[in-house]
Amino acid sequence: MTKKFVGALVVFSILGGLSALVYALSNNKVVIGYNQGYEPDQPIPFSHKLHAGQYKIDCKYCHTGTETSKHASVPSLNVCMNCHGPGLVQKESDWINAIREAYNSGKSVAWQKVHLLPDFVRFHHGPHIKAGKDCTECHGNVAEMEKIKQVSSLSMGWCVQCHRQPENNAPTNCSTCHY
Amino acid sequence: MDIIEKGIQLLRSRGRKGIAGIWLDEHKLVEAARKTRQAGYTKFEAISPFPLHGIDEAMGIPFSFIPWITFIFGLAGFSFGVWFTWWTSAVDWPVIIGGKPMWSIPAFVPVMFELTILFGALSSVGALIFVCGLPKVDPPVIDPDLSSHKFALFVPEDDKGFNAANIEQLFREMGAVEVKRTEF
Amino acid sequence: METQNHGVTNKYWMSLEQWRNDPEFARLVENEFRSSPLQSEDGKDGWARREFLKLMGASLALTTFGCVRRPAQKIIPYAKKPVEVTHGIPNFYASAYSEGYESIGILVTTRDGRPIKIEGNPDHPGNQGGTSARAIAHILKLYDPDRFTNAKRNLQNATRTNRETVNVSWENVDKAVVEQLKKGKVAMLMGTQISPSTQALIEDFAGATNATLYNYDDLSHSSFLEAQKVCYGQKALPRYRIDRAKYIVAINNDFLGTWLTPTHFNRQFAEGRRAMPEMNKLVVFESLMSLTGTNADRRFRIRPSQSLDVVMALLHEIIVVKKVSRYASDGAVLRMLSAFARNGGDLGVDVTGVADELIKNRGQSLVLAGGLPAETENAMSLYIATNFLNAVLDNEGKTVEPAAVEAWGTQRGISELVTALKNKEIKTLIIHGCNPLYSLPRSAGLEENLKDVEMIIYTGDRNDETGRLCDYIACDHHPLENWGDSRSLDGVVSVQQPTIEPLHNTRAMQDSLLSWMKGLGKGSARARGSETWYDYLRSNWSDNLARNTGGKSFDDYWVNLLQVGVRETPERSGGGRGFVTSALARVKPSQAQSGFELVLYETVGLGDGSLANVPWLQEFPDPVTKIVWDNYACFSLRDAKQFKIREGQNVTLMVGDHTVTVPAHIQPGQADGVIGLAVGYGRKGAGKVAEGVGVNAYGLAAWKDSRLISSGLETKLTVEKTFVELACTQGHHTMEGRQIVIEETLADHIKKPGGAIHHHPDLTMWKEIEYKGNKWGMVVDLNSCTGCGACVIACQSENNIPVVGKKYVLRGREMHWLRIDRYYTGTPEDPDTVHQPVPCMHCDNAPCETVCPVIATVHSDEGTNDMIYNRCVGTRYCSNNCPYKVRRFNWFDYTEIQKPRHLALNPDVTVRHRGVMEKCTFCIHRIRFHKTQAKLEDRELRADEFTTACAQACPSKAIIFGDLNNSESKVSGEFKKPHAYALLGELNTKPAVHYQVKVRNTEELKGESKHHEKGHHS
Amino acid sequence: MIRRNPLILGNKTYETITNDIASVVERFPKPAFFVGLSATLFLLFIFIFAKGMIVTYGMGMMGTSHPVNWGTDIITFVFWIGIGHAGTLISAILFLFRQKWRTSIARSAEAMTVFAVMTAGLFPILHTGRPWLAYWLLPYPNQRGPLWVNFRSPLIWDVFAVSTYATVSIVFWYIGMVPDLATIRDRAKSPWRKRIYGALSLGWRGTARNWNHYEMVYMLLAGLSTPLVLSVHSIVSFDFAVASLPGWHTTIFPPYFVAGAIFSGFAMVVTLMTIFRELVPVFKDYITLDHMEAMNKIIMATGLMVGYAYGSEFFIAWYSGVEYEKYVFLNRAFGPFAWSYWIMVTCNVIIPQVFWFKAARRSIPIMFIVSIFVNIGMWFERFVIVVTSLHRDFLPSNWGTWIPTVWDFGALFGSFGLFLTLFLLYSRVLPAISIAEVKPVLNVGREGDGNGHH
Repeated sequence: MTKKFVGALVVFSILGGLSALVYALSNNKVVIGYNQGYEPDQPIPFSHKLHAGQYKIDCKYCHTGTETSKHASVPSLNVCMNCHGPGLVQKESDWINAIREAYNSGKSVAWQKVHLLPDFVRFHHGPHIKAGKDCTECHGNVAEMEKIKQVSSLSMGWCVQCHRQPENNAPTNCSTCHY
Repeated sequence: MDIIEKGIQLLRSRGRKGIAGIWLDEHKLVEAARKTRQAGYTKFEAISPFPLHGIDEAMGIPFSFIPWITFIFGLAGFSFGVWFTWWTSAVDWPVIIGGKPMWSIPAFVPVMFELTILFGALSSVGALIFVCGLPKVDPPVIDPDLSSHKFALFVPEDDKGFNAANIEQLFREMGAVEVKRTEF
Repeated sequence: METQNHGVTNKYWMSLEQWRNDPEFARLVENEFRSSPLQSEDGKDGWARREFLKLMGASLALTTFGCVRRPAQKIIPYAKKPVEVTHGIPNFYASAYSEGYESIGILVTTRDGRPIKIEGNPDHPGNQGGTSARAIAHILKLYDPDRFTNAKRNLQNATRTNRETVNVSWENVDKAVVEQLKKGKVAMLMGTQISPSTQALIEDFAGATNATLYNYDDLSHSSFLEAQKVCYGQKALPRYRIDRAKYIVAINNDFLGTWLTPTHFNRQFAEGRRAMPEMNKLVVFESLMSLTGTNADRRFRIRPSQSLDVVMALLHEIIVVKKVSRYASDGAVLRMLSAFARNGGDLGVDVTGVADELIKNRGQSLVLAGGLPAETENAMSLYIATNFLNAVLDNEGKTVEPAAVEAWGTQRGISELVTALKNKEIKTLIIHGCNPLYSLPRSAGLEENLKDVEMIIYTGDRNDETGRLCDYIACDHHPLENWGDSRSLDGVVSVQQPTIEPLHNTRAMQDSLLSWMKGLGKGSARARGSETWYDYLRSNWSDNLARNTGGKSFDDYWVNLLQVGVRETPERSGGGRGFVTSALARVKPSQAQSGFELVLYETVGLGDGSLANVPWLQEFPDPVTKIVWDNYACFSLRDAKQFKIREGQNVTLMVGDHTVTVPAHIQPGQADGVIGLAVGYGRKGAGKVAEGVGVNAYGLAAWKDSRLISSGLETKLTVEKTFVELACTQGHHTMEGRQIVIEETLADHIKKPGGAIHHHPDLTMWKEIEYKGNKWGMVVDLNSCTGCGACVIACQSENNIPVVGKKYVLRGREMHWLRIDRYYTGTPEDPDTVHQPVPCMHCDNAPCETVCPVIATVHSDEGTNDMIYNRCVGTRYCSNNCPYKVRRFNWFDYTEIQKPRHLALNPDVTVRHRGVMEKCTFCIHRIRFHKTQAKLEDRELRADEFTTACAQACPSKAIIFGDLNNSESKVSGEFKKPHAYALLGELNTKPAVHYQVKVRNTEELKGESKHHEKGHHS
Repeated sequence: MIRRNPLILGNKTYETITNDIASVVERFPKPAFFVGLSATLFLLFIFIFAKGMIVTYGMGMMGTSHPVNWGTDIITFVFWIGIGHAGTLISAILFLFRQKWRTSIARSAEAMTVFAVMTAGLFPILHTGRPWLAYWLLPYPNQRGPLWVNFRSPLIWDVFAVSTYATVSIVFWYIGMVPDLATIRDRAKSPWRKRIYGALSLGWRGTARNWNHYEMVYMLLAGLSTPLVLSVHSIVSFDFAVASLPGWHTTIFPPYFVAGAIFSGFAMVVTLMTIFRELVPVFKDYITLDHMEAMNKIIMATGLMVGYAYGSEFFIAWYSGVEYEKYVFLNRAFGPFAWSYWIMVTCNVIIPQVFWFKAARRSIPIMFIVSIFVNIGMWFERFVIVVTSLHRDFLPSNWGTWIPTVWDFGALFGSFGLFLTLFLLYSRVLPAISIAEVKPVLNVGREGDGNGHH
């Protein structure tokens, strides 16, 4: 009895483990090795929660390339200066002063890249925005984020599952993204 | 370590007590087996270094059922091949390749065929291992030469109407060079 | 900001000038490159090659291992973003490329402030969007790692042997030069300038310093110009209207490959080819096999010393025998011609037929001669006779138009310079735009007389043959970094504008002249009033060159001009010129030669050799021989057989007392008794790429009567026992009777276009896939294609195609996605030639796709055959199964490119990893870009909205690309024409590339296809 | 009834058979073994070094180029796969045909199969540009969509065929060895040897009921292996036959390849067995001249088939009227690689004709030399197919050539190091002749034998 039980247990646990592995590998929500949840410290603790959440500044105010370019692009310092320029918002903060100094001296800020696609993947923000996708669908609720965090896996399967939805009418050619 | 120990326990064979006769001539053994069977024993075993001609019939061993396993699993392999090539190529992500239809059956035949063979072969071996109770750790050995040039019959004690004296006598009559009480 | 799509409006490229109006601009530009890849902190360019500037002109840095994730990258945005730069979107600038007398309008694609590609400017009436291989490739000279990054001083020994080269600041250069200039006795040795403003500035400078101007070109047209002066009284290059000529005779003249302005000529010639049923006819008399010769409908092989005899025989036949033209009654002319009554007989060529046809095409014919192979000792006679022949044929004013502007004419020749040097009349010499110590034979005596000059200033960008003898290297900008303008032969003036801040601490030659003038406190009012060369240029335009401002202010005019790149009104003058018959007195018979005659020639790839350090051009298969990375002595088949010369066998050529040892190449179609050798090779000090490639053929040229004689040189030949392997990109040179390039005679073509195509019935097991949206396709018109190879280099530039070097080309590993196959038909001694560009065919039934195990090459639903590099495992099965063998494999890691050449990479095209297959993508990145743009603008893709790099570059418009499903697109019509066929159509691969038959304007074809001689299909 | 020669010489008994075969495993090897092993290990080192360098620096180190994208690696792959076929043929097909003489050579032939397939299997992986990604050829669930494989590609068929073949061959070989391993276990003196062989033998006891199932499974495996072995080389031939390349695109390839595989495989068995007989003299009683002669007959028969295929290819090329086909075959015989074609014809068609003479069939030196020639010839057959077809195909502009480098030779000769090392080790640690199978045929052909007629 015990012997059979142990035997059955072994067999079932092997089968179960295999199925779990297959599920894990094929399910696009459970991902391994895609930096999901990456949340690095930035050189300047810019708070999206404050800017996008509390002050409700539109994403595209700073990320200007979103509708036109492949790159949404991180704003240059002159965009910061639109509000934080001399005599404007937050004169006394150390960080703001640091930005102002950098701007005046023409130095750039080296931000940590959070959302990183491999070089062989061509992603264009424009059509996605055009198709009415909200920024949060991929980037998560940035308005709640003190620090930017990679919410989605950005794996190929993650891209494809959305492209496959018939209502999105999106191409699934290999050359849609790889060329 | 515990698990390994348990695993070894699982694979350890539990010997049955019984009586064994040893022959040097396989033809005599086959005759002895026939006699033993005629004496009403059913659970006895013949041990030989190579498969013996006629022993199945002498011992009343039925035709092996393994071909059915092979057939069923071969069929399963084939069906899996059909389904898998169809599902991956035509359903899950159809891609235009060489202007061919998504489910290009002729091109998928080799895969279906190989899966048939693979499933059939592995299932047969699996079945063999299963029915022979393999693998076993240190199975009891009646005589080390039984895998070389000697032949043995073993009647376990729990066989119906086990009578050690009768068996020993039968074995001696049939030309056994040695009869001993042993475990197997 | 006018940064819009390609082909949408004529304002889609922008002008730097627009920013210039912004006072902030200068400051912005200064900062622009602070975070440039050239100056990144750690000196590394990071791992991401696709986007050098991953975000906003940023440099990348790999952070240390053990970080939260790998790979970690940084985003470094601009501190102050220039308003016209949007990361990820290209900017186009209209500019000009000039070389010798050729000026073509170009568009420079820049990404994040880096020029990455040169394309033709469709608004330029001369090249109309086409370019040349060299124009495209000269971008790599910008990123040449061997360029000087600073002004240099060569510390010379007494004998002018370079002791040491040191950096010198521009201030010190200026100080030293101005001091020197004050001593007077200044001379300037200038290459030909076709820039009106630079000409003006140079003349200003000469006036200010009392300098003597001397002119020298590495590829000189001086005798040609001299002949023009003799014949017409005007030293100017006429405007040849090849597009109007129905009958073209070229005598040792490679107008399609190298002569004067081949890009324009290619366009015009192709227009004449396409003008059915009145297609033009090209007859070529030549010694070597030139690109023009390969396009000939009829070709005669002559020795260079016979060039004149051919023209004279034609004149004799036309005037004396056929009594055509008014000269038929001119006794002096008849007398002179009687000496040349050598048609047939000892000329070896019967020109009667050509003469008859010329007579028939009077007024719409054209006779051309010129270029290195025509520059025999008696070249002047040839040119005069040719001019006369055009006059006789009434071509003046029709196919030959006079130039509006004389050739830059105030200078003297190099022999005067040598004389002046000998007389110690020169203390300071400024050399610009030429490389005389490379291209002049020693016998010219320049080098030994230079040592007495106190200071030589050279504006080259490296210590090349000339530079090493000079004291100061005042290194000039690359044209892409500099302002300028140029005037093409058809009188079109274009502006050249910088597209990048200078990469290095170089200075425009013109700025140097201006600052020296300032140092001297002399110069014209304009020079004195100009802070920079740019100011000078602008003021010269405002005063002299602006036309049709249309009431606009000059500022507006100027901005518009920079956007278009071309001044709308060309400088032209109509009417014919009167031929001065007395010029005929200077025609002297050529000496017949019996030994070997050496002919130097210019290759389409390297030209005069100034771009020798550009790897693309070194690995550019010569359009005729298909050999790369070498020059070689070309022999005819008969001579090779007679002297037992095999391909690659070294031969020593001796002209006078100069010898050169060079491998031999056996060239079908070459005249017997002639040896051909290309110039442009054998450079010294030109850089790592050019070093050791080939031999300097100029060394064999003769210097006589102040002229470089490059043809008909009497040569002694010694055959060596050693061999050099010549790297030829083509394995076999005939079609083996297969249906590959299909030719038709003009008569057959008019009767039934495509009648020569043998069609095969297609059987298929499958239902064909339907393409509902776009279906990309291409048509290559073999009749228009001249084989110039601009498409090959355009593709290389567009698609980041690596260069592998001679060693691996020998193994067949060149990487060109688009190659041009060249086949000979007929007898090898005197063949016809065809060119066939072969890109990926994007077959609907692609054999490569079927065999790829990992779905790395698949079809998109737009009919393109996609190669997915990141999925490729590298089995190379696809390449084996490709009937066209267009696939290229990354045998090694080709991504390591010497800096800063990597800046020329196109960020839209993935740089391929070692071990993956690659091939033509139909410029899929352009398809994606334009489809995305259309989507963003809520519109459908327009027909012919964009095209591939090859089609765009093609000067003869032989390649048409577009949407086959769009009935408005040009390609959809051409694709289905009866004379369009699929290459290897019998394999039923259903290519998306169709070829249109090559039409030959002859009675019969030299090579008939044996393809269906057995008639087994029908 | 035809009088047969005895299958086993030297008046053996069951006990002496056991002793003869098992003692090879049990005694410490002679110095000669170590000399041989060092030689093969040296070759193996060359293989590892060559392939290591190629993987590190790129496939460009080998002679493959454009348009000859396949070279030594694929040729050698097909060569070794072909070698493998003889083992399965002997163990499975001859088993089904009740050829009792197979028993004494079946084990080693199967071992040869396993090692040859293992060697072969490395080549398609290592010939790729990015071998570290070769696992992408397996259709496993993944996070790319999931993205599957192209089941239309013959290379995927190869993956399935070769891996199935390797699996089934190993299982077949191993199952056949289980009773013998039990024999060695039972004879073992040292506890470690007992433990190791005990584990390897799976605790086999040799009861009649087990033998009953065992024989059934053995027959089933033989029955499954037979179509499998035919399919494997057919599928390998599809790599070529399915392509559109002239010289590859032929329907005759499957039977032609199978015949060639058997041909080369038997040649390799003969090569190995002639050496084996000399190294272990007692095996001469088991692997007799009769065995060798039977194999030589098969070599000759398959050699004739291969020769027929060569001829028919030419005929079809001419008869088809396809200009590309015609050219390819003329080019094979008279083009720049004609030498390889004539090496192939000489080695595969002409030399085996000596086996028409009985004396030659029974002469160990002659058969050894012939078998070596056949091996060389069969390598060149694949060379001819791969290289000469590729180097001149449809468009003459693409024509090119193939120039081997030192790394090609390293990969080719090194692969023998892998194969021979494995085979040498096998010959000392596993019973090289099937003890349990030889015993039932002990009396075949013996005087006064009553059981030999089965």
